[in-house]
Amino acid sequence: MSLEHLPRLPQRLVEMLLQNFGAPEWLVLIAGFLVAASTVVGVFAGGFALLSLVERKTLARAQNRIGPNRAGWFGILQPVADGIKMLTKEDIVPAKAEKILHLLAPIMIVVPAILALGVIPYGREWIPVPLELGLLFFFAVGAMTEVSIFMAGWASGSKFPMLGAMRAISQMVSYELPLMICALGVVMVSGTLSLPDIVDRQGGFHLGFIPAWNLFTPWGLVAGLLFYVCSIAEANRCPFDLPEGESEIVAGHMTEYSGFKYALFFMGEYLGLFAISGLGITLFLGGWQAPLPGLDFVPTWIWFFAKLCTVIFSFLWIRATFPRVRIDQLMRFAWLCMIPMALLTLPAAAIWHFAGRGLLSWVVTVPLLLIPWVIITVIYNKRLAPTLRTYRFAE
Amino acid sequence: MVETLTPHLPNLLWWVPLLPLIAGGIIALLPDKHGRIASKLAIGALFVSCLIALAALACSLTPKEVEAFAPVTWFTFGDVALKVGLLLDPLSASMAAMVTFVALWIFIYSTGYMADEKRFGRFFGFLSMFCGAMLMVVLSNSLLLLFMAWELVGLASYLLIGFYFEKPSAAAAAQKAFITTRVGDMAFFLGMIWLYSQTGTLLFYDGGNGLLESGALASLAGATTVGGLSVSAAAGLLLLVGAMGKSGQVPLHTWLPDAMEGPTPVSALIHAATMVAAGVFMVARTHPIFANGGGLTVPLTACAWVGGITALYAALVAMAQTDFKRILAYSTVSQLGFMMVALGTGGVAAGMLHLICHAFFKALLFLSAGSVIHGCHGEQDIRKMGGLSKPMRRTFIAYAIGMMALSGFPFLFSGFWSKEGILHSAQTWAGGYGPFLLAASAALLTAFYMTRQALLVFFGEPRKPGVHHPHESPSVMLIPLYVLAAGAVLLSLIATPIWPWFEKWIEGESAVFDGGALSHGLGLIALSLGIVTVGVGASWMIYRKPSENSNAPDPLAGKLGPLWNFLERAMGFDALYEKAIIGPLAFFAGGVDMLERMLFVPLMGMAEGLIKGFGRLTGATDESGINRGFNSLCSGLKQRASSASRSQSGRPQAYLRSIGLGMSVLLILYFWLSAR
Amino acid sequence: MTPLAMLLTLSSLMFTLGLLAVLTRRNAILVLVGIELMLNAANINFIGFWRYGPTDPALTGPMFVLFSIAIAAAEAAVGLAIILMVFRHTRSTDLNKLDSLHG
Amino acid sequence: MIPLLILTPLILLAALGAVWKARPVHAALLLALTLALNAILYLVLGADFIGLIQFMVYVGAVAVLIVFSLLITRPGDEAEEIARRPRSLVTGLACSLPVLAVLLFMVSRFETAGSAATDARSVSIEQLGTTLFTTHAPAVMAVGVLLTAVMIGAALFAREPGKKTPTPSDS
Repeated sequence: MSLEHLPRLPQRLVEMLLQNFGAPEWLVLIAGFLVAASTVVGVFAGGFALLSLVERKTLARAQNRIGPNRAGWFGILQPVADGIKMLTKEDIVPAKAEKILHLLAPIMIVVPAILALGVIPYGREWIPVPLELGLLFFFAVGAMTEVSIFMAGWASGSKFPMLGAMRAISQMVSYELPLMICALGVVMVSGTLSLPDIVDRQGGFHLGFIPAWNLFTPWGLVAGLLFYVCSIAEANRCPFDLPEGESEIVAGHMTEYSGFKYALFFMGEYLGLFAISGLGITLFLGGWQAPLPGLDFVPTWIWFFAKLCTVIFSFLWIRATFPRVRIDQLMRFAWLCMIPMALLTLPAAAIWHFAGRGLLSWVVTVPLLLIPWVIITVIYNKRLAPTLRTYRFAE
Repeated sequence: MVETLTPHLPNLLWWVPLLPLIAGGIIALLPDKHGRIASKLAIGALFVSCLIALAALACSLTPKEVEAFAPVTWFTFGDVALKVGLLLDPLSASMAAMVTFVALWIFIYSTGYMADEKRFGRFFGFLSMFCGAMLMVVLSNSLLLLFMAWELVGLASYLLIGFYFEKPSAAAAAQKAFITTRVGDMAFFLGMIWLYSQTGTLLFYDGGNGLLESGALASLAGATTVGGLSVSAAAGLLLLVGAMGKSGQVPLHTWLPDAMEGPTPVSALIHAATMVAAGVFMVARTHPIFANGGGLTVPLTACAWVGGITALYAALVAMAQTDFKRILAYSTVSQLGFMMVALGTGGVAAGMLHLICHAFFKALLFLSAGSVIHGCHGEQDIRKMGGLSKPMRRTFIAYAIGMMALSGFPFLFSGFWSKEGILHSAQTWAGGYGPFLLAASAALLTAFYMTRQALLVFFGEPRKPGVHHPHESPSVMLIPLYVLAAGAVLLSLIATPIWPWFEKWIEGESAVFDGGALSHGLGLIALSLGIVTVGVGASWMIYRKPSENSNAPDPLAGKLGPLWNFLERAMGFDALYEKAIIGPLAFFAGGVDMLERMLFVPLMGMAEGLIKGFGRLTGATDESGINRGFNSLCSGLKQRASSASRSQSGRPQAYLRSIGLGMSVLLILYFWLSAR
Repeated sequence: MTPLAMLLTLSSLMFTLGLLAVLTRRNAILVLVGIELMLNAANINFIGFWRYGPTDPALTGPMFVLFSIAIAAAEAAVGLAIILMVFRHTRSTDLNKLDSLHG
Repeated sequence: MIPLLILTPLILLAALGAVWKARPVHAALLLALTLALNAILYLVLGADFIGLIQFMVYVGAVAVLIVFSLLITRPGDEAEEIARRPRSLVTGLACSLPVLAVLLFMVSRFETAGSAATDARSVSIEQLGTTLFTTHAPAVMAVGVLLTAVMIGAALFAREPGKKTPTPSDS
């Protein structure tokens, strides 16, 4: 058993153990599944704890601060301290809240994120649930998030959560559209909805050293960039973190939550971030494929997590750099820039698929995407760009 | 060039009618404010189709077999396929060229004439559709396609005559035109169906199987129907009625004089190139059916007599009119009568020659009339004009050419030769002298009333000085006039008996120059000359010195007395229709109305309404009684209705529930019954 | 009870429930909810017949459901847009108050 | 059969709740639940693609849309709804129960006719796509046109009448 199979080790162990004790077949199967699932959940729960620390540290560096440094060595135990604090806090439920929905909402935010994490291929041998319709499944469970956010906002029986939920839903619906359209281009070229297959199609190298990832095609570049922007918005991260813009609506749909439920929301959000980044890596960055030839000795899942770390770090960097946008700018950007460009990647992908992947496709698809890109940029900068706001009574 | 073009004709020819139709469709989608674009689009489309039509004309100059393009199977029911197609023979080629050419200049003229019009674009859309439909009539190789396009022509004419639909008279005129022609169309339709049931085809030429080819004609002649008429004669009569409706023959002519309620270019188009020509053209196209059986067939005789009567009637009426355009309108009716006479007595060629010549000079006359009216700020009464030859010299010259062509001034003008041809064929007709005499007197009167019009409008002194400041029209309106005037003159070159190129071409022969031909018809030419001289001279004698007062009665009015009034009212045709058709209809409608009230009122339990109903029966003329009865009936109805309407709650779910309950009851009933 | 009969019963009951909502709910949006229920009841039938009926290479059952879902989405979008417009005019989505067409 | 036995009552309960709950938001959320359970039913029956699509469209779009409109329109008190309930329920049941009776009658008749293939069946995405774009291609185009029209129409409807889309300087 090589390092490649390391993540499946717990599952194998449990299965072998049970078989030794003469457990029936179905029990072995279910237990194996459970362990495989808990592996994923465990890895990403740990990732969540780590990320919460790394995020604070990174932001602190960007803002010329030190960041958490009290608990443990360089503050390494900060997540543990946070967790203990959250768990021991009083769980406050507002009097006007809908009790059941108020309880259900944070749970229902974590569940789809975990479900979505289950279909992503992390390594050649590490695919928790190899579904034929993996991509569709990912989006289908992702659709549940909106309902749960609404539940959170509405069940709190308060004004800010409601406003935050409405913002969140409109934002997520608007950005889900270009997100799916970008993914469709990949589906068209790969000819499959299965995520492991999509990764397989991105194996190999052009000219011996350029990886054959979807990102390194004209349509894939555009779709990947759009996907990246959309995933920031889907994950409600800065600069699109309007639903919880603390300067305007306290904490959005999480305002009336405290203690462990609040932590669940955070966990759901970070798991969602992992999931959408993982999907982006799978679709455009070649999944677990190595970035250069001759690096095959490294276990594939290490490549995946290296890519994941890079992408997540870029998210942190963006958060530290860009100011928050306004809700009307956000919506206009989605409907007037993202969706048209995303729609254009579809014909480009179709040409790529049917006209072969040679020079002809490049000659056709590059102008097809570049010219509208320039036009949309120019129009956006001229007519639609956010103008300086003047406040009449602010002087 | 002809050789290279010929193979492409079947494809190109479709574009002749389709281009204006498509342009019309596009214009219909344009907002009104884009009128300029619409006019350019319409003129451009028509220009291209004019070019194609002229090319087609060039291709058909060499005498050859009839070329039928029937490639399109329109639809199939059972094993019967209905085909439509186009046809190119001298008849259709000359008509198509004439229609596109004349209409093109009318379009151009319209851009000037309608310049201030708010619905400018819409106007051109209608015009385009009108022209396209007419071209389809002309080029069609199928009686069905012809009929469809024919109806489209009717629709477009309705829209255009009623273009100023805010004006009640225009709206009424449009309806009148539509309904009157509908009478004819009904007969046409019946005739068409009859022909189809007899022969099983509606294509004109179809490689020996067509309607106008020997096989079908023989079967038509063989079958007889009521009164010993052959089917072809009966169907021909029906078609003739259709043509009478479209071409304004007595007694279905009354719409045509009213049709000038539309804008003047429309009148020009209707009277010259499109609408009325359709009827004559249709008779010419189906002439083999009319002439089927040889000799003096019933439909041809009818055609000749109808034409003759129309010619004389309209000429008489035109004498007594005072409206500039109305005179021209009646002259059109009269000239259409001539064409019918020609078709009835002489054959296609003479009639078509007159049709084409007439199209040119009648368009010219109407356009100059428009120019005059435009210059006189909308005045149409010739008694109020006068002395316009000086301020509107250029219009006057154009008008004079058209007027002389229409009156048949000798030698130089096309109208003389074409009319002479008609008189010639009428004179030599085997069916008697009736149509000839009618036509000859109509020709005399034509010269008379046209001279009268010219004298009253352009000579003498202005009779209303200070009121009008006549001005010359812009050149966009004048250039079409001169182009058409040139056509009116030049056409005479191909129509003289010395070199009767046109007639021979239509008949499929080649013409030879024959100076001697003139001498054969010398007597008739002398007669024509005499007719024109007498007509013009008499008019000159009477109207040379028109009265200064615009309200003074016509000099002839005193001499003719009540007869003049009779003529002025167009021999009372409208009044007759009012009494004979509308009266009984109104009476019948009143009866139906009364019946309804009598049945309705007791049903509503209104004893009061019942009494009023009896009161209405006994004192039918008592206006106030009727009114009061009606009011109380209404209020009673309203009361009952408001109590009944309470069930209409306006709530969708209440309706849904009633529907659901009803459904349930029905279902239960159904199962109960089926279970028993 | 065969599975198919069970599905058919389920869809009948669901359809009736949808009908009940359409007939009794006063809020226009909830009427739309009822309509969605009825549509879904029909979809269950299609899937059920496809699953337990004779083999159909044209996949009529799933296809019909697919199109029905697309059309339901369109219907919901337009329906809700109309309701929002009505709401903007009358400040109410209560169907009983929208009776300006009453007699 | 066992999953069916579990799912059927759940679906019915959720649907009943969607119909019965007086508070509109509860009804809408229960509708979402019903539709999600329906999606699971499709998955159980072997129509994976349809199930996931159902989940995506109904739960992700339609239910959210309904909930969103509820938030915008802010329906009033449910006390009145409850007060009026007995009356409307009578007529409602009077209409819907016969329909139910007829439907159930037909179902029972159908069963006596009897036909049940019980072999497991599933539809692959490839098969579905091929059929969709060959046999049903016209329908796909028609739906495409429909959806485009609906998008434009809904945008037009939802726009504030007589008001331009706001530009940033307006705010």
